[in-house]
Amino acid sequence: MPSTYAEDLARILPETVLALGACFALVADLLWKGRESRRVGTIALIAIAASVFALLRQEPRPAIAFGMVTVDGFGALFKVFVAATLAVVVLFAHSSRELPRHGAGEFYFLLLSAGVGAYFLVSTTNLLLLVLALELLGLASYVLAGFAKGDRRSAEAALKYLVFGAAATGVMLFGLSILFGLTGSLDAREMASILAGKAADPASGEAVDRFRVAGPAVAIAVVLAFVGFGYKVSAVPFHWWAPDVYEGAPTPVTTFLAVASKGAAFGALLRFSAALLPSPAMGEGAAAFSGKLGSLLALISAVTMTLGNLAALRQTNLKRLLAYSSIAHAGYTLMGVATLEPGGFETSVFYLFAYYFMNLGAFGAVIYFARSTGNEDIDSLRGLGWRAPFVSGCVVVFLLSLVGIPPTVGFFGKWYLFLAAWNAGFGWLTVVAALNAVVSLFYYFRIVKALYFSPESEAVFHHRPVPSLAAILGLLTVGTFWFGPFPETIRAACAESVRFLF
Amino acid sequence: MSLGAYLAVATALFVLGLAMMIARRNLLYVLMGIELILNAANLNFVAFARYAAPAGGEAALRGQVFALIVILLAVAEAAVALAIVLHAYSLFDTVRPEEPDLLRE
Amino acid sequence: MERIAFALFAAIAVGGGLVALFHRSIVHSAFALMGTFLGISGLFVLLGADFLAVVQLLIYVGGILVLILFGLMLTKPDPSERKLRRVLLVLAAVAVPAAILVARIASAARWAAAEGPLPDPKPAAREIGFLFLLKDAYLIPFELAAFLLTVALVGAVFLARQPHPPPPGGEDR
Amino acid sequence: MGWLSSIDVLTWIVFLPALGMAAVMLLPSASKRAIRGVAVLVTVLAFALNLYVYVAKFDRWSGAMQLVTEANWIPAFDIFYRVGVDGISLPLLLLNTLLFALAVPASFGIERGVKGYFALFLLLETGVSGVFVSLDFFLFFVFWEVMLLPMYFLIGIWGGPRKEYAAIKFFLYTLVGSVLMLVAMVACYLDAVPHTFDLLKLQELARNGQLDGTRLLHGGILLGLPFQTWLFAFLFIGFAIKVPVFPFHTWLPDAHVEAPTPISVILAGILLKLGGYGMLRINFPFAPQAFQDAGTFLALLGVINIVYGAFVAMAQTDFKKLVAYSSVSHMGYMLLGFAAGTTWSVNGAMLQMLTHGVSSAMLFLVVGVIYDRAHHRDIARFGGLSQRMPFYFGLSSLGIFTSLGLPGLAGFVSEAMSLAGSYEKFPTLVVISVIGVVITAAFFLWTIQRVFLGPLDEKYASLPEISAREVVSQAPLAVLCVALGIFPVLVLNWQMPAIETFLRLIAPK
Amino acid sequence: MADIVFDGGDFARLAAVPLIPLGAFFVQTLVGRFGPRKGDWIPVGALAIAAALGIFEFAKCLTVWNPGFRVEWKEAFDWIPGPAESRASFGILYDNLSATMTAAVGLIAFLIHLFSVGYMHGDRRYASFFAHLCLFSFGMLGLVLSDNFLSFFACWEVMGLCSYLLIGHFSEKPSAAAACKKAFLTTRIGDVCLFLGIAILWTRLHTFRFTELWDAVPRVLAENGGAYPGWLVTAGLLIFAGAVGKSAQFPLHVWLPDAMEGPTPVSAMIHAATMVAAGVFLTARAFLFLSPEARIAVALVGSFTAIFAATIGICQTDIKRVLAYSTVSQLGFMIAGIGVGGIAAGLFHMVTHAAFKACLFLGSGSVIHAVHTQEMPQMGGLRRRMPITYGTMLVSTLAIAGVPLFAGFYSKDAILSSTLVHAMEHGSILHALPAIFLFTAAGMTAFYMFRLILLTFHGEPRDAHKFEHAHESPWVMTVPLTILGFFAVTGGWIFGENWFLELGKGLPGMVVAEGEAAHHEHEAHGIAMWGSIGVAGAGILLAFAFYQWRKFSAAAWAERWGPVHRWVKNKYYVDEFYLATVVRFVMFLTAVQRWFDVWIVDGLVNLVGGIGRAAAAVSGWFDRWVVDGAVNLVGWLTQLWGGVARLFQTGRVQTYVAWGVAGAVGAASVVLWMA
Repeated sequence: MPSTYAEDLARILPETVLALGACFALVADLLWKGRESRRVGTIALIAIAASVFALLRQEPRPAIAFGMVTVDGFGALFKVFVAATLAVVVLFAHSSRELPRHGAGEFYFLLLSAGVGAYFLVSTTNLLLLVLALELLGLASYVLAGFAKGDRRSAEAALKYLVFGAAATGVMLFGLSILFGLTGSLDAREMASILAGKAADPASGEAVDRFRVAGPAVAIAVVLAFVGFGYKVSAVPFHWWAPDVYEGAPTPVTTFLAVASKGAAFGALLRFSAALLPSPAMGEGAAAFSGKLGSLLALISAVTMTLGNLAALRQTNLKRLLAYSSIAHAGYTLMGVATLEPGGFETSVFYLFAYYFMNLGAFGAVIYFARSTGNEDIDSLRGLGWRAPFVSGCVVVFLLSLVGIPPTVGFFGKWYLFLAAWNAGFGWLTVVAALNAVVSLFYYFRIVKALYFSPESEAVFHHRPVPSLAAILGLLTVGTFWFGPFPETIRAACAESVRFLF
Repeated sequence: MSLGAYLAVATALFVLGLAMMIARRNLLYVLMGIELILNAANLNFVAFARYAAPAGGEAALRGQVFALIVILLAVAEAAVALAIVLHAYSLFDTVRPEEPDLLRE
Repeated sequence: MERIAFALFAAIAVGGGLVALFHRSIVHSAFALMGTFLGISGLFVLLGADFLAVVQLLIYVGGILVLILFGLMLTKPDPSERKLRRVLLVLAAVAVPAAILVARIASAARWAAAEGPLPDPKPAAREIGFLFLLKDAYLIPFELAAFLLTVALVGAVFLARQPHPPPPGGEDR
Repeated sequence: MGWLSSIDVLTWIVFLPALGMAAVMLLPSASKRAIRGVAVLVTVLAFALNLYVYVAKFDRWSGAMQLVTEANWIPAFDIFYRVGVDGISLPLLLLNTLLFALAVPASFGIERGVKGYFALFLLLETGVSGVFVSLDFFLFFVFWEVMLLPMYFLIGIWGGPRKEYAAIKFFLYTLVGSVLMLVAMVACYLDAVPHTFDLLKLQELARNGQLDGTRLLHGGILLGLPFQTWLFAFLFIGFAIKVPVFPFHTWLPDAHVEAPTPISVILAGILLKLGGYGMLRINFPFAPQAFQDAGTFLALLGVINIVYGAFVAMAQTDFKKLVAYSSVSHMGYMLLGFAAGTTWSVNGAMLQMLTHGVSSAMLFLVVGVIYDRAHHRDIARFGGLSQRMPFYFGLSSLGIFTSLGLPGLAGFVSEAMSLAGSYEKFPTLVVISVIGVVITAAFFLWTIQRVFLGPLDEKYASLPEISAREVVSQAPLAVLCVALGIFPVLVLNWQMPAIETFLRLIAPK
Repeated sequence: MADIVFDGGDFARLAAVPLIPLGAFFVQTLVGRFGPRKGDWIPVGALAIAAALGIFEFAKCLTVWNPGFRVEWKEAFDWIPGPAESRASFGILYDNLSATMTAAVGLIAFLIHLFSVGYMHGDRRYASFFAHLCLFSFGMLGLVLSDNFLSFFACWEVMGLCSYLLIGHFSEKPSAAAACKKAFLTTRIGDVCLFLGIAILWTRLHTFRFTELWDAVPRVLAENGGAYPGWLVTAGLLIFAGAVGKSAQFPLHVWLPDAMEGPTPVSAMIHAATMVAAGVFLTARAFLFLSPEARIAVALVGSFTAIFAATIGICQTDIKRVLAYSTVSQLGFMIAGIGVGGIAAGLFHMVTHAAFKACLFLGSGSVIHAVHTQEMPQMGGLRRRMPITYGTMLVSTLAIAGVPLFAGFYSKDAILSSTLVHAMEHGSILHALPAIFLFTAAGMTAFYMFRLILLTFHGEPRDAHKFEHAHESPWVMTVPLTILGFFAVTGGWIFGENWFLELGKGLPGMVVAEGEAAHHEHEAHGIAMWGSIGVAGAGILLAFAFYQWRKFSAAAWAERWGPVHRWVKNKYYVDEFYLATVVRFVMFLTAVQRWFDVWIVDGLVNLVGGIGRAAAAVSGWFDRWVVDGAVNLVGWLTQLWGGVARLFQTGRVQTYVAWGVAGAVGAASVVLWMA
């Protein structure tokens, strides 16, 4: 029985609540004449909380709203992921000094609208809605990247992000148009069933599996489409913008880009590859096709993580180092995607959650240190370990998790990824990943060395603790340590959510 | 006319757009390049819509709706692009894309 | 007859693009771009997308082109570039692989398309309008596009607003 | 209090220090006394619990695993929290908790970052105790890594002049070891028919030859070598780095010289035994066939350890380095004992782990006492201390003669059993290693002569006698040195049945 | 004869004999030093009780003479648990030999404790001296009574420890510090050989207990067709090597002369009566494991040591060094005696030697105590000032020289006769060597002993100042002297040949000569008696000639024999030889230092650096490979990536787009290529 208008509206309630919250924040800022930036922040937080509340109250049965918005467990999980990141980014924005004092309304408006874009991104298999969501997320991010108006680095970051983003989106659109041409449909699931159907082979004429006929064309189109995802996820051939933008943009925005935008893009990538991926039932041509895609993804994953780790070795700027580290972690997550099977997807989703805790923590620490040392260079941190013992302790835990040393959540994340990749036959990929983990040890521990083992730098003297930020970092550390030994809750959620995709 | 011809024109425009973005030394060319690429995609969409379902009906319009939305995106993107370019221009006092290179290796 | 019209409009579109790419002065390029947009609008008419052709004309020529011209006027005219040969090189570098790929796609693809003479298209503006309002059709994209425009508006205004108050922490850290 | 007793006592022993760490973290870093108080309380309580288990709750006649508790942890990958103890692990656990309890008073001298120090210290204790009690390979590996980190920081931050280099070297060596172990663990997990990490099940599988890698590698052969050889090699290198065995030992002297005294007591007293314990529990039972073939090679390594360690110790001028190399030499006896595989030699090797733990801990405390007073450890610059500090001379010569292997003291029993037991299998090697015994006597006595005897150097005329605090931490060890010498029964009765079961596991089929 | 009733009570008393001194040691070290008179009465009292118990039990044995008397208390204390064949436990083995030894050692130890109360009066470490002495007594008594090799070895090493502590008593003197270390190390080499021997026996026969081993030997011989199997020969020789180390026989004798650095009572007790005798005791116990060829080797070693040490003793000037070399020589006699089969003779000589050598040492102690020097050239004419000391030392010298009616004559005569019997039986020159060596050594003994007496007590006082101050020692020193002097005289009669010769029959492995062999023995006995008297007389006359009547001037002979004299004076450069070879070889291995203990102070540091470098080189490559390898690998990666990054990450966004497109094209072509 087709769902009624009211039911559909109820299904997209979280998105609407978030959008309304954005507008309300903008109006509130105007009413308070730009003086009460902190209270606007709280409004944004309330909006996020409301959207999550709405999300949780939805009935669990998966359904399609308005013909193209699939509302299911997988979407819900990623929406929670995006909402949680938004909340932390808002808190970071409170205590970061990089944002102009009176642009709060616009900032939270753009941030929440980017959130709306991310919500739609993870809950659709329709090409049109996908492009719209990507574009909404993108535009908001371009402006957010350039939000520190007077600062030339931020302007340059926005410019570069815009140019590269526009080019990538353009190429993706071209790819999607060809895909539309080949299948005549806009929905990935529909496309897959069309492609699986029989079609007359132009050469031999007899009914042959369509896939072997249109295979190469579909492959090229899919690759062009992947450019859009690759750019958002900062996979290797399309990661060039990431280091510069991450370094230039204000840190809360960088956090948003590195965690929320990347997470949502992974969600969309998982959903599309699950939908588009021809199930083996569709004949061996399809299986060969998915095999090829899988090994391509594995290759990209290996190159991404290796380049990310190697480049990070030589960084002196903390944000740029974390940029390369986040590229490397995108590489690790791609490992799970490359397996193209539910077991693998589940490990990628878990790794994203592990990534959530450790990376948010790392960026939070950058903000915390930037407040006392005034800049983001590693050697200006020298000796801070003794002056800010609590936060430095948290940083050590985050770094342990980023490297993947046991009892942290990072180790268990990597452990699942390696196991899934090994079972899927990518033995060589596991070895490359293990080597990368060892290499990553060096640049992460350079930070520890600076914090604890080196003589104090003068920048560290006027350090004043920031209780609110320290509290957030503390929570994230608890998360990193707690979900290490007891990952069962998250793992079960991820495994169950992935089942919705197939 | 055959579908291939339209595909050829669209590809030509796509190539020109890309070349314009990469080659020319003025940020505004980049903007123009973006528009060209999006137009190429639009042309593709409409052409496939026409040939896929000549009899009209919802399938035929699917391409046109997509094209419409893409045009709308192009407008939004052009606006934001211009704002960012001008903002950068006010700080770097140049439109050459390689001038602002504070963020590099 | 229809074949000649296609050739004409295609020539205008691609020619305008080439001129826009290679012309030294940016103003001439802008106007050449207008030619391309007109050409494309004509092609749309041929393809039976009449509403789309009008929208193309209104928005691209009336909106975006004007936007770009304003951009030109606001920025200092840079000395015209001399090394056009480099542009040709880049064009070739991009064109060749693109051509190969698209040719590969065309040869391999079994377009879900009918061959031979097509029945003449019917005006579709009303149907498109309805499509945008029908719940199970494209209502969500319509609403989302609207929201997108507001976001673009707010973002562009924020960035373009003068004066820029100096950011905390000095000019350039 | 119902639920307190429901948690089994082993988990209490392991996680009590972790609770202590949490308590220390909550205390303000200024209140040094409170922190030290918590540390003492926690370590002593853990030791008392352990002693209670050792004496009362452990049936020492059965060689089987006892007090086994199981709780599921990550059921998806058959990872369970399995804890249990038998004749092999219980004595080592007792030594571990004892040394930690004694190291706490020894670390009252630390002034900088006391809170951080004791937090890491207690975390280290949890890690080490965990390794000794865990029966699940994954749990074993996690605790093994948990132990690695505090050690790196303890040496790196509170160490001597070249502390960073020593810390990094220690970290790298142990990391390489643990990576090898991780690979071996995954291989075992994937190869076991019902995928499992349970050590006892894996031992059983290995016992009847099902752990042969056929499920993992086609035909169980990789690059020409059977799976068992690879498994044995990976695990052996992983544990040999910890023991340390000859080629991998260069981290030990640096780590000891740079580590603060209480940490090098723990390092020598317990961390070296982890390697030996790992071999006994995992390495040999998992690849019994490879162990039989590699017997002579192991024995050779053991003898090299003995002789090389002794000769290099002879050449040292730094007192701590000398004791470090003597540890290398002593661990050689253990390896020789394992390789021979007779009842007496394995029991001797096992006992050697305990007696060396006691004597080397004693020696490091002794070195610590001089270092706190003279601020240098150069043997040649001392002289005639026995006149200024007679009581101290008594204690340290007791420690030295125990390490020397003087009958009537702890060292002799284990050395004699190892050598006598191994004579049957490797007569020539035992004769060579006897040279090590003589050289050990030589460098230790030469040290006594240069440090304690001879004319008193006027620079040290004002050295104060050993303080009460130092005596408190050394007295139990002194008593143990003599007690284990006269009554080795105290330990042998507990470990013999367990060694019996171990020998049955690796007996050639 | 009625068997001696040995019940639990006796065993308790026997166990008490060693344990009381042990208890006294602990009490003294922990508490005693703070008590009255610094606690010296605790060890002395303990020794008194131990001696009394020892003598009481010995007396019990004497009442009913039974050569084969042997009684055991198995598994008294369970040391290493485990199944039967790998269990190690301690017990008591009490036969005639251990009976005599317990009594003799107990008595001598008690006397020496008494003597040191006076001698060590006012010493800085008075209390710990007595503690160590008492621990030593436990070691010796424990050794004599133990029934298995493990507890034997344990007590053996405890004695080594005590000799180390006691020699190093005056630890301020660097020479004492070096001497104690040298003593411990040299004996340690012997101990290690002993341990190996025990290990071999244990591996083969799976037991440590003497009785079981003795029963096993005939079984093994039978299996091996009457001949000694290879491993048993090596085990026997290794065990004998242990004895060589402890009793300072030829190759390992270097430590005994240096041990004189210790206080004189220590020298008297450890280095005259008890510890060194332990080696002889061990050879007796392990005699059964020595194959015939091994026994000849033992005899040769013993006899050579005898003559070798005697020659050195002749030209020593330090009174204690003379006595030290005389001890080495007399030990050579005992070992040779056992080697040629005269176990009883060897043991008889051991007991008598214990008595008069202790007396000689204590006498020299009181002399040194009086004149505060050990150099004989500075003494002379002390006869008048110290009559008691002179009297007892004269008696002991007569005994050691082998003058009839004195203890030494009987025991030395027994040894000489058994060497003659040995020589006659085997006839070959090799077998005759021990006899020849021993006779000449006996002569020399007489010569250097009387030289000592004449130089110290007779003639004119060479140093007036010292002579004036010389005075007789207090009673606490002279009383033990007289008791020991009494035994030196009566020793021969009381114990007499009959007791010891009879005792010999009961010992394992002793072949009782009957028939034709008995004839040999009787004949040899006569020749030996007259031979020894003649040789002793010649020695005494020569000594008087040189030092009393000045017929020949010692100095003249010295230059005439120039090089020989210098060689002999410098102890045949044996010490230097050792330093040059064995020690240097060890050092060569460690490349630590050239002269081990002669040049300790200077020139050491750079050589030690040498070994550091050598050790570093050997194991350094691995260290470099792991640590520095990892570090500069990272450095290399960083440089490599620096260049590449600068090429790509140019900061110009258009190149980014270009590379992005190139990447897309690459990916597409890869997918196509894979198709």
